Amino acid sequence: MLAWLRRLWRRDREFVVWLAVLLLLLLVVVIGPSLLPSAYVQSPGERLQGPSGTHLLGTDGYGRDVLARVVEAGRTSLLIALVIAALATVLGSVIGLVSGFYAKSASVLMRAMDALMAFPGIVLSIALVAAIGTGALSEIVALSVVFTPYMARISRSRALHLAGRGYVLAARSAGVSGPRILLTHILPNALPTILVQSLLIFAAALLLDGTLSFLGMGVQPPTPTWGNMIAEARPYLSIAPTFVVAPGLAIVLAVVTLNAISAGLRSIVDPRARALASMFVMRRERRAPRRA
Amino acid sequence: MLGLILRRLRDLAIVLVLVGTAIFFIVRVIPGDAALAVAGDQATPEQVEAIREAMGLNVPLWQQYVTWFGQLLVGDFGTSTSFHTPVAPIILSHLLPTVTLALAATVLSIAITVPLSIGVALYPRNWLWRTVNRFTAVGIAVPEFWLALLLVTVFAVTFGAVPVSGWVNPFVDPAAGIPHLILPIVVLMVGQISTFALMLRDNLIGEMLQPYLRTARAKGARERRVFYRHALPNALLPAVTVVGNNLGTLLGGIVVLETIFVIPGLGSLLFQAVSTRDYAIIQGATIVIAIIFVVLNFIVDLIYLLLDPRVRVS
Amino acid sequence: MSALLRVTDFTVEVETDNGRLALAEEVGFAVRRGETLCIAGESGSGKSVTVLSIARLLEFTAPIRLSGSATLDGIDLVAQDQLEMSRLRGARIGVVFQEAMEALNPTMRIGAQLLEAFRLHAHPRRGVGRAELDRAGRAKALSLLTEVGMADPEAVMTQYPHQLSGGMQQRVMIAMALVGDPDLLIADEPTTALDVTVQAEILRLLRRLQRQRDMACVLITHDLGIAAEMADRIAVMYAGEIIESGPVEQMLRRPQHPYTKALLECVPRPGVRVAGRLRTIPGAVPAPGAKPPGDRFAPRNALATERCHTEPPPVLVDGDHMVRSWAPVTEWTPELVERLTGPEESPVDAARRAPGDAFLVLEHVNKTYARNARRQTTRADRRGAADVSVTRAVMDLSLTIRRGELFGVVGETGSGKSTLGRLMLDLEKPDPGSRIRLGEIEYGRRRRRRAELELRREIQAVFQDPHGSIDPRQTVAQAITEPMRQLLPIGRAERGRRVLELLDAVGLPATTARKYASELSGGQRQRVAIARAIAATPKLIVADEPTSALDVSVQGQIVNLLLELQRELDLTYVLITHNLSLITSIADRVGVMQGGRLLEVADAETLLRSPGHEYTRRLLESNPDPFAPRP
Amino acid sequence: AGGGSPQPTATATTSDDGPVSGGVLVQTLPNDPGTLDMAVSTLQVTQTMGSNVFESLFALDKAFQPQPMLVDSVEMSDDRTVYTLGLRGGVTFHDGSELDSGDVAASLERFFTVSPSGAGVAADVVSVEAPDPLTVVITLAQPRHSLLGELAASAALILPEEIATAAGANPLTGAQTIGTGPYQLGQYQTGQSVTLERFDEYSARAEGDWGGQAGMKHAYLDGIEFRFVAEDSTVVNGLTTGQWQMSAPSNDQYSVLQANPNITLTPIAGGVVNTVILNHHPDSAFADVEARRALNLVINKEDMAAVSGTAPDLLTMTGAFQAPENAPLFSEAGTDVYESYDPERAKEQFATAGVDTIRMLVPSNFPQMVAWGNVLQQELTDIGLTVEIESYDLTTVRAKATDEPGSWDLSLTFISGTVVAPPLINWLQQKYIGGYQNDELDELFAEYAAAEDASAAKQVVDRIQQLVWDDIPSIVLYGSKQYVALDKSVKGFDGNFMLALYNTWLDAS
Ligand SMILES: Nc1ncnc2c1ncn2[C@@H]1O[C@H](COP(=O)(O)OP(=O)(O)OP(=O)(O)O)[C@@H](O)[C@H]1O
Ligand SMILES: Nc1ncnc2c1ncn2[C@@H]1O[C@H](COP(=O)(O)OP(=O)(O)OP(=O)(O)O)[C@@H](O)[C@H]1O
Ligand SMILES: [Mg+2]
Ligand SMILES: [Mg+2]
Repeated sequence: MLAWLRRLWRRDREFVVWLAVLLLLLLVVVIGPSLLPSAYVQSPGERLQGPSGTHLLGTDGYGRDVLARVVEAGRTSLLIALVIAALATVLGSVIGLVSGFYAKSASVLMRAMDALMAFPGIVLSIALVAAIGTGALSEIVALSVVFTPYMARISRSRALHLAGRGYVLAARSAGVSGPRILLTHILPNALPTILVQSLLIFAAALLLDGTLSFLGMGVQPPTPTWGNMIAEARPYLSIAPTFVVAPGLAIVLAVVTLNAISAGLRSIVDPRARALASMFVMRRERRAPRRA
Repeated sequence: MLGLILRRLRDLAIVLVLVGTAIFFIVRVIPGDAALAVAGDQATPEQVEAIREAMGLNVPLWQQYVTWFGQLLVGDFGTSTSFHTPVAPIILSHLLPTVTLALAATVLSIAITVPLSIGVALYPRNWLWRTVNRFTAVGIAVPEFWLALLLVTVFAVTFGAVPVSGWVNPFVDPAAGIPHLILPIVVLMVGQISTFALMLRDNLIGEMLQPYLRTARAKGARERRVFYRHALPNALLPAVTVVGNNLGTLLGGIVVLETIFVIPGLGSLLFQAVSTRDYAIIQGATIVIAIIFVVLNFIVDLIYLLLDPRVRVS
Repeated sequence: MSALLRVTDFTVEVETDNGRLALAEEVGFAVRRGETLCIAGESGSGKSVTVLSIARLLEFTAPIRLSGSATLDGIDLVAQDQLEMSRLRGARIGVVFQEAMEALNPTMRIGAQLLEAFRLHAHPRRGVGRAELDRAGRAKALSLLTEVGMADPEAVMTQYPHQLSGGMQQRVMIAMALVGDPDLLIADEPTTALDVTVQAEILRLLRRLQRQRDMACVLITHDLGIAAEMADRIAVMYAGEIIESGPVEQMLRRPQHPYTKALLECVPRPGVRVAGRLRTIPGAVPAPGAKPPGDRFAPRNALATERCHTEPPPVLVDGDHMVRSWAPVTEWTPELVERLTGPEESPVDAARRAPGDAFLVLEHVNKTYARNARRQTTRADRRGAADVSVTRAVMDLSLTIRRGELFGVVGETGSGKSTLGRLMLDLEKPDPGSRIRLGEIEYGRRRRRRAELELRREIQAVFQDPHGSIDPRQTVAQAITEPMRQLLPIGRAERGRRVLELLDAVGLPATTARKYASELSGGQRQRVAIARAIAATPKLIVADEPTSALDVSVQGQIVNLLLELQRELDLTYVLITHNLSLITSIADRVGVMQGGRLLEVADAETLLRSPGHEYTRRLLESNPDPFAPRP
Repeated sequence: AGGGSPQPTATATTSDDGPVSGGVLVQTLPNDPGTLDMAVSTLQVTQTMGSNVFESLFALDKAFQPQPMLVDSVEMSDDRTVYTLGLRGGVTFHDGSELDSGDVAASLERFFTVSPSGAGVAADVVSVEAPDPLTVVITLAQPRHSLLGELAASAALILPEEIATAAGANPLTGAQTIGTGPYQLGQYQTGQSVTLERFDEYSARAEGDWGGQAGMKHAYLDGIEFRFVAEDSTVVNGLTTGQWQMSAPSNDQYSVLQANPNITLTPIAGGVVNTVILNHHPDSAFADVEARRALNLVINKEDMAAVSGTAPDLLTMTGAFQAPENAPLFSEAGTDVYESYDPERAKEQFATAGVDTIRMLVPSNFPQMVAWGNVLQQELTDIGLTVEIESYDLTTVRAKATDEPGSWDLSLTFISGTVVAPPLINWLQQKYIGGYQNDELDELFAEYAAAEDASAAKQVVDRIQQLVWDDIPSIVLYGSKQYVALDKSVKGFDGNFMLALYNTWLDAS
């Protein structure tokens, strides 16, 4: 593990740094609430105070500690986005891999995926949430539906590609059944791609969760999410700007981190991407050639 | 080529029918209806029922579906329960702001992204490269609504440089209209530019590794020519499709920004309709958004087809 | 007479994360006008790196450092800046690259690409307007296209690269290299991706042009047959060094370096029937980072002395001939050759393998593909291609494979060889009306899993691509176990034991079992693939180009392994290949395919002596053979 | 094409301090009801717009007493069952037609069928007759003390006869928006804005000192534009940058805006009564009066008020079901119950009532309701109850409450503190989502209707208020006033509870 990390560090410092940031984020979100004041206990007498020693980021409209709420919101938002990413990944990759491997039989599914992709994500999720009601569960359902097609598309093209590889043909000649090939050959080899994509979905879900919560269609207060905190904070933008700025920055940080890790992972998985990243392109022609 | 277009059109039609059906039923599941929405808090169930009947909302669901779909086929989106007029013209009148924003943001973003990415690809690892890379990483991660709030506070409220919100048709009254557009477009552009720049940079660098550039050099072409005449056009070609792929995000962003900036576009129409439970409008607006999305994607693909001989001539 | 291009002490190094790495070292050679130098050697030996660095083309895509000198007509190319080089390239140096499809700009018309080449060096002079220049360029392009053998140059001018066949693309590449009337033509494996018949035409074309224009030509190839046909002089590269160079006659007939000799011996000779084994070189080409200290070839050289292993050998020059060795061999005896490349059993009569009864029977087999179905993953196709026309990959093919024979299938690219293989393996469903039967098992009728497994126990496969043939996420042991688990009624422990047996049988150490594909060389992977194929004790093995991605020296090892296994396990083979020399030297019967049809089936000798079909005759004629008498 | 941000430009040229004519005032409203029809739509936004356009036979003055508006004379028979109303002559509708008794009869007919308050009146009405063009005779089955007040309701608006019949229960469309008010509908851009224009043929009453909605109305403004802006911060930003001149921002903005010298804050007359609605469905926790009392004990009304962000000067900490300014209906009976606060006892009472879970339906449109919900949740959780919150927009809350009547225990609302009769308080009605039914209350309502005069009526009101705090159909949290924020150029606005803009003008200086 340590050796692996060291190797990684030598290969791609930035990636390791982002990994550390993610770990830190998770750590803060997991153990933070037990160190900070309660994110829920209201003290209407201490509403909308600016940053101070006791309340590092001030208090909100109920006199709750904003920092504690940002951390608690991180817990909710990250968890929800994670569950969404997980669901979309599982659903999407099953649909994609199956329809890619049995190329002919499954175009119906992909047509349905196309139809889903014809809605801009936010519009589809608004419609779905409006229909099935607000709350964490509905949001998870709605956003999973939104993101599944993206995963399906990626994993399908991956499966199409893998289905022609020699080892798949060899497995078929060895009498391995279709489902088993999917499980033992296609899935493991598509996994890196799926993982990269699922991290992107994680990040995108975080953003969309922010937007939905902001529009009041996500998780409902008093449970904080970054999005609904910003919505709650809107009226106070001029009085207590930290209240708006903090959760927004948290979203940006989390999304940047996830995207960076996804990109780093991609460059590990796909060496070409790495070659691209480290390419140097145009050279000065009027320079004396380098001699050894 | 023609057959290809026809097949795409057929697929498009299938997708739109699915979209329409889906949205019809999704909308009906939303609790509450137009009668309840207009009656308000003081009304009694009898009164709501009376209004419901007057609005024709107590017809069986399947009957509503059949009627609606039949009308849709002849371009009739039905009648709005809150506007009391046919939906099609309403949607049409709300189309302009949305389309203006989408086009302006896209065109401006491209205009900025292309030279920027060229700079980045030409002189990698210098300050520009680092700045752009950081900007794109953050730009993709910033929630539009949040950025909008901050920019409004800083530029509109504090400095009063631009209006806080609202919409004036910039084609009728540019002097008043354009300032209203500045903030929403800037917010949209942040995301757009980041996405485009990232794609274009990857495309360009990928293209710079292509063997045919070696051929060009072997012919005696200088780097400038190799880059501008060979690598750049070929890198820009597939980037066209990025514009299409990103359209969903863009439209989504516009929908949210319209509510923040009080712009009478499709997005705010949709929100308004959800709160008044105006089914005809919700359905119409969603379908139109889906159509815009699908059709523009189709057009983008078509442009790509036309531009790229690899696909065009086969 | 002084050389046009003189390369001395030319070293190419690349900067890597782990420091500098020499890719080519102390290379030296000279080419005169009107002369062709062939640089031959196995893959990875540094051929491309050397010549592309001479043209100074490599440094755009890799952090390269050069030393030594390469003078073109007195100009030291290594000392020029790229601005100066861009004046030389195209005008004095023309380059033809390997994959023409990739080397041409896909979005520019052929005409535009040729015109560009012209304009880059034809400067408008006083009195000559731009329009006039363009007209001149057009005329030049058209005449060149005609010169390289285009039937309708006007039409070609308006086409895009992907609309042309591979051969035509390569002709365009050549025309483009000639636009500036260069003195030196560099061609990096210009025919590798082409069919032999097309290859022969391109080579003839190159030779003609070179003679007519009195160009100096540096031709890279890994095929000594091509070198034999084209070269005035041959330089053989190994692990970044030129180990021997000299006039073609001497190089082919009296090579002094063991490697040159071994390389020649490895090439199967068409018509010389091998029943025992092919000659091979043990081991594999070392990677740039892992070059042995002394003579680079010493570890694979059975004749190597102690000194060869430890000290770099001297360069011995004798007139036109150069050899880098401690112990050049001037007189090759059969014993020496045998020590170097292994024993070759005496040619046995083809009848040695008595034909058995009918085993695999194909009757009126057809296979039609919807065109483009294969490119489903590309964007354009996802969007639904309208072109519904079909490809008939296999057409009305009837064939009987007999028990115990080695049946070869040859044919050009796209002739349907692989499709036939997949049909035989029941990995693909033939069109209705086709009948395929293996022993008692009818292919189309099997529905149940038991019947399926029954078939799989009989027939197994080895595929071409050594990179794709083993799942990168599986260990070698897992890969080999897979068919056993499915097809053999044996337990875990038994399977584990058998894995080791099989590894031993294919000549791999037991430690290989725990390795992953990425840790193996191409030849080792193919050995694993073979072990997997024989794991479930099949009777018939279909091998689709099992050696075409491998170097000649390794190719022999794999073929020997196949032959050995056939003897031991009593196997029947269907061997698909495009290598005519190879197949005629080992197959009992050969089927020739073209455009989905099976043109003829004959035993190897008959085929060579009196080909029954015009196409077969052309194939045989085009087949490059270093042992054929020089024209 | 949209209207942009027209800077109010006063065109008139009169003196410095007096009213000036001209200019367009832009007022923001949080949402678009889709109609100005105050009969069908009971929403506050509808009233705000409609009150400039429509008039009723009577109107409430600043003391919330009915005064004649379209009528000139009222005669009541001795048994208080026959009212003969003489209409004012020379009143014209916006479409140019003249008001006559036929219009009134048809409009009242519509009022009786569509409006919630009309339905109450209808129960007592025997006939509405129009013996001659300027006389309307209303015959009742029994005396009804609140009749004139009820006829003063905005829902009892008077329309031309054809329109009243044609519209029926449908909300009025733009073309049907024809009233007798000082402003007429210009353009209705659904979802965006509504513009009103001055109605030049408006015939005003002469009484200048009645206040409220009653008496003389003068349209100084050339026009009024209502802009629909949902977002509170946008509303405030627009106000501060002068994009609009009048808005009703959320409570929290009060102190911010107060500090802004360019903005005047005006409390709105009357006020609202903030209430926890209790569900009386058998499946509800609050079907049991013990649980209702327990809930009252656990609610800290001060905290509720604080968390709503309402400025102290706008608060009235009373448990009355109507605002203090609505003197005829304001009663302090039962204050002791309202003021009692004892979580410990509440805990015991909940236990005896066997209640351990409370299901809340919280409308998400109103920040203060969300806030109450949050505080209430905490208070209940603190005494060991489980609280399940569901939060939806108002329409959904209503739909859920009606469609699944047993699925919730409490919800939140605020009601107008200025209704004209106790039966109009929605949470006292059986038909309301809470489904409260109490025979004693029905008798009191009957007594109220039969009351001979104001003081008799007031006594009944006191008894009703007492009953409310004894049986607790719903829990009044506190009373508060709403406020509007006005640009300092807005002059003459009296804070009338409809936010009607006649008698208001824009001062250019
Ligand atoms: N940019 C680079 N960085 C590091 N190693 C390189 C680079 N380019 C080439 N090499 C290595 O240099 C060695 C020689 O490569 P080269 O392409 O010259 O071989 P070749 O003789 O042309 O073989 P082939 O027949 O496969 O074309 C190979 O091992 C290759 O992996
Ligand atoms: N899965 C497929 N879908 C569509 N067309 C196919 C498919 N497989 C093969 N073809 C087409 O069938 C023809 C025969 O292909 P096949 O791969 O059998 O040729 P081959 O003789 O093996 O060629 P090569 O020497 O290049 O391997 C080609 O034109 C090819 O494009
Ligand atoms: Mg090479
Ligand atoms: Mg093949």
